Amino acid sequence: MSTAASQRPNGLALFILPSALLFALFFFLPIGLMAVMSVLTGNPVVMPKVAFTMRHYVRMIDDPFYLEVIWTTIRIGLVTTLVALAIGYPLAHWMARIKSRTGHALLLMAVLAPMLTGIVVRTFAWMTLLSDKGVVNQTLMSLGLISQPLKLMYTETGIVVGLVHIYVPFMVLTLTGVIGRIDERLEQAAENLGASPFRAFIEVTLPLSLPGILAGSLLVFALAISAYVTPILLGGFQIMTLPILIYQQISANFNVGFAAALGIVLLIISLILVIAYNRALGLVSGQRELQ
Amino acid sequence: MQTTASSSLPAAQQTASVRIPRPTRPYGRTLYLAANIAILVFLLAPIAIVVVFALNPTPFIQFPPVGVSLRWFEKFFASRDFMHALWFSLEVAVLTTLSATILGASAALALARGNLPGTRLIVATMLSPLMLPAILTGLALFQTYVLLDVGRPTWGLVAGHTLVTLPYVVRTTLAVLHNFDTRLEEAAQNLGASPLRIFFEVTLPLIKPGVLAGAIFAFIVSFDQFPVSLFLVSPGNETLPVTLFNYLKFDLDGTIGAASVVSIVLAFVVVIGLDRTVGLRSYVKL
Amino acid sequence: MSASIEIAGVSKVYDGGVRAVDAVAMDIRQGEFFSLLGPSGCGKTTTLRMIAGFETPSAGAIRVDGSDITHVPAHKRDMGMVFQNYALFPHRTVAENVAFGLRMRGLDKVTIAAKVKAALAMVELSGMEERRPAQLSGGQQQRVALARAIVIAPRVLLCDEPLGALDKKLRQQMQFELKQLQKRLGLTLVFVTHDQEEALAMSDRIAVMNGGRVEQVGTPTEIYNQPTTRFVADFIGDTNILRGERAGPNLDVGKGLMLALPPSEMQGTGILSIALRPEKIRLSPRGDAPIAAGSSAHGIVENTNFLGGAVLYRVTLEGGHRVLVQQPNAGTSRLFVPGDSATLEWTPADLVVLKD
Amino acid sequence: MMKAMGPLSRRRFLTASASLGIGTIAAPYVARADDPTLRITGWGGKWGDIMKAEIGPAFESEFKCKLQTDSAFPYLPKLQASSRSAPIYDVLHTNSNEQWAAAEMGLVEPKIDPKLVPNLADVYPYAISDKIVGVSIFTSAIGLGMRTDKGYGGVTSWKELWDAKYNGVRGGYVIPVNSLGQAFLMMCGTLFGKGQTDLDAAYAALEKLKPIKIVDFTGAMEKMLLSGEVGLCVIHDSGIYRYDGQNQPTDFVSPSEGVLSLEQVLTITPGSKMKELANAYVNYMLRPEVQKRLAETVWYSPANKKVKLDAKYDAKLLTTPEKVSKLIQVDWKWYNERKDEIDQRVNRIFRA
Repeated sequence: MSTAASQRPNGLALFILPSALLFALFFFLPIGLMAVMSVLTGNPVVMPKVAFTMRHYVRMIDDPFYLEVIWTTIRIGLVTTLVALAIGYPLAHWMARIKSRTGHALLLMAVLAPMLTGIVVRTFAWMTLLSDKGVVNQTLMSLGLISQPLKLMYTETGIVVGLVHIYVPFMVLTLTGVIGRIDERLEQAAENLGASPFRAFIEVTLPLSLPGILAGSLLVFALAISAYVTPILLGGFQIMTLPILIYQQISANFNVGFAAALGIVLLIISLILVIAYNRALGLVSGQRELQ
Repeated sequence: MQTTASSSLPAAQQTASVRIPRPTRPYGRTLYLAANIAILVFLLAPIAIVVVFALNPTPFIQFPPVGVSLRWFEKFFASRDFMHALWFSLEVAVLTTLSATILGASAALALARGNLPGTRLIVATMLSPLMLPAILTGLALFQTYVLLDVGRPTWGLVAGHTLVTLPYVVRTTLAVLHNFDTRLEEAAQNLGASPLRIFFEVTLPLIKPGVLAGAIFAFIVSFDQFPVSLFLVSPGNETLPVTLFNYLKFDLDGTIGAASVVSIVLAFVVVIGLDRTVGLRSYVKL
Repeated sequence: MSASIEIAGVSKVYDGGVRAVDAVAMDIRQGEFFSLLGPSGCGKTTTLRMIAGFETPSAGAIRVDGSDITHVPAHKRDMGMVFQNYALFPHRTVAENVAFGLRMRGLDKVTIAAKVKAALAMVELSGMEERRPAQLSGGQQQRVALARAIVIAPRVLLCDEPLGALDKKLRQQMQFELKQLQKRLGLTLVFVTHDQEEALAMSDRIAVMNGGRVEQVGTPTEIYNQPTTRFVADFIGDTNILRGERAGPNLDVGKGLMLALPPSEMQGTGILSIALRPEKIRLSPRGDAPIAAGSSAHGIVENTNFLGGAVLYRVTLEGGHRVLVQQPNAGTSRLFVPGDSATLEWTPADLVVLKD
Repeated sequence: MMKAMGPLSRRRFLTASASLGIGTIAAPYVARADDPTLRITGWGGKWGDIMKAEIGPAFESEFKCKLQTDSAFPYLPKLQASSRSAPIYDVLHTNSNEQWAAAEMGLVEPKIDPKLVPNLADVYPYAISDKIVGVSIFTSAIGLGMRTDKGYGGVTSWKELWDAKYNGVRGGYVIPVNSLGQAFLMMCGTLFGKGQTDLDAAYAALEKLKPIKIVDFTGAMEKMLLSGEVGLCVIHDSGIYRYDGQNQPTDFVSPSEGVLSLEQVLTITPGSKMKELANAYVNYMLRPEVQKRLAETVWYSPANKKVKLDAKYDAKLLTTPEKVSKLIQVDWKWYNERKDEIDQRVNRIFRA
């Protein structure tokens, strides 16, 4: 029954206004300011004389280092997303299907706990675990499995581990919602038709949860490519990502224009991915909206 | 994730008449549980380390720990700075949660029901604060406040936090609204409820799980927000993560572990409190 | 107090030009059990939703007791409605669900409590007050929905396939109870269904709809016995429809079969369809006696369908026409088996001439 | 309208009042409105503790003002974003290289007027040398930190950091963001090339320093040394001495080639509306008793020649002209002009 066929905005559309105002004042204006600063020789807010320049963008194109940094950022984002999906899915499935309410509550607490630990402290905990004298290496060495400490810190692996840990709750909770809505009887129907539980999962649950997979992946990817505390602390500046470079430019080189240009590039990359995601979501699920 | 072993035997190849009992099933179940428990260990190990760190008497992380002491907790609770930062963080998180929840839920309602043109573009825009390194967002906001000559007020910090938490509320609320049976609203209308009453008596209670899930995320993300706060906090009014980060530059001792343990407990109290007061039920969805 | 409803030339056109309801007109009398019957997509639910006020007609008017309510918002129409799948508020208890409409009317708590108690007693759900809809069976949910709709003493009760989700036994019981209740309360009830048996069993009058239009309005007997259109004849019950050209008092349906037309239809020329209900045909073992032209034929039983109280046979006539024949299972005579030769006889007056 | 909502509305009320309660408790401190406010920056840790507990309040009561200390990093970008005529700080306290960057951008006044800050007359020359913008109120010595329990002993030269036996336990800093790292890079030029500005020699030396564990701030290095994650590292003396009396198996090595100077520099912003008070603050921070208290708290070497530290501190800190002469100052102006180029190069060198 589609009354929605009438395309004119109705009274409820007005409810977007407070958010629109928030975005106008606290997002478009500031980011616009940053975008302007990325093509100027100085800060127009506090300096009287500034001129137009493309030098910040030219610098990025001129030196392959920055392209490598962009690629490293995207690569870390992709790997983090894939790993978060791989370990988030089973947990989300368990959470969605667990019968006991207490069990569910405990799982929920366990999933939320990493988010509550505080980004700085949590990353230090990872340093304790992953450093040469850390828990993992000491355990492995005392078990005689390795003789030299594994290099876990200051590598992309370390960053990915740290990022996955922080962002897996976002993946799990997105997926739990979607998997929870999939009628369990569909899996039973598939099993009844002769599919093994694993096969039923692959044939039924997995495709139906695709919107959740995409939504969760998008979120984790977006968060991972814009993270900087974890990459700094676990990568020790030896792995350079865009946000680290931005941080460095702001806090140590005081070159806000270049930092802004880098930020704009990161935002554009992200938005391209969101649009691609929207397309993909439309293709796989016919679902109309982002969730 | 169940019964990986049997996947190599497509069901169609098995004879339809006789169903062979599957010895693989419990095996698959075990694997499924084992995998999940391994994942939980991964999620919780760093938190265990933080607790060890908080209780370890030496001023640096040591493994294995050399003893148990509450000195870092004492130091944390005795510190006026930490206590003030803790309460200030809570204040900001509560205000952020309120504003992000109200704005986000309204926006989601408008997006799902308002017949707005360009809904996809709006949703994508609303997610975009998540995609910018928050330090740049923080600096951009700071620059804007300088431009507007408003200083660094608490509302400015709350606005920044609202900006980066709003996407979560919009997502969770939209998810529930898309699964909403609009006949329930018609039923209420049929029974004589005015549009306003329908909203408060039917729509709102039913989208509550989504709104609440968004609110919880907003609270957690705001409470743990560091990069956006970095430029927006003002002297004397610093949030806990900023205080911790600055503390860390000079004193990397168990106090930050203690602060973290206190934060976890506090955040759980808030989440459980929300559950008890407004009824989280079992649906936290993002 | 129950009301009458007049639907005057109502149409509903959606954006994109889909004409869901096309110039529907009908008068629903006070205290009447009125069914809208038709296949899915025929416009019956849209019509009901326009009566309820969830849709605004593109043309035409809806009047209740003579006053135009076409543009009155749904929540001011004072009509009870039982939704398909009930639309019970999942976040409220049974009692709260039933009390909802009363609260909207600003009644005091004591009155509400009393009315809720009475309504739940009426639908035999006393003691279930504090349960939530999810804790009830389908039949119980249906009763709650019914109680919620009638507790406000509506002028009209609207039901959108209210029994569709119930199993057969329960469904029959609820049909009976709903009918009883409607009679007892003297409710004007508009009932949407796609189940013709249900419509026939319960209604005072039925409007058969197809493609957004009303095909026929009449009592169940009229609809069954004198369908006026080919669609109605086909949709209501099993029937044999034959098409042919008039040849004097007979109809030539081809393949050598001539049917004697009923006395009232002997005049005229041209092409015509007739309907003949399977139970109006008598089936007997083929004898040697010659058959009466126009009201009997020979054929071979192709298959049988045992219905319990009756048996339905598919018979191929000598010329090749296939007809359905239903015989009561009286238990006295031998049942036919496939391959049996048989003689079919009918009364020309039982032929119903259809409009195309 | 809500009359029938019963317990729900009560619960809502409770939730709402709880959040209001939190808001009240955490209401920002209200400054005494009539007192002028001096806006400064300052470190956290022990420095911040004693500033807040003693030295700040004493200044406030003596000069009838309010000190507002921003201790949230980073300071310079905030100053940079604020209006030149209404800067967010009156006095900027950072390390020397940032002060140079600030001075280049016109964010701070390059020199302190000795007429307005009489105590300037008593500081060691290095504290107001041409390598310094404003005045250095303290300095610490950048040298080597060593574990004493691993049999490393006998380290006397910077060059020993390149010894292969420290592979895996060698520690350094992220050069683009850390003063110690930057100073160390200049040291490399001196050690292996023609002098501080011999960048090519420095790059070559850094290349050979790998594998090295690099961190972005000193606190992290202290912990790595304490936990044994590193055995020999670049560090400032304060980072070792502050654990004095805790029997940690660590020691500071003052290399024979000299120690680098890590200055705590104060400057005044040109747009400050509190110039007088700002100068008074700088002067106050150079007072012998203030210098002594801070130096003994955080193990920084005082800039004021007249300061007499207790023996324990005096033995280790740079408190005599002879000791001070071992300090090597970095030409930050020269460095900052090449910072982008250097960053790019070292980012590549240390890329994993």
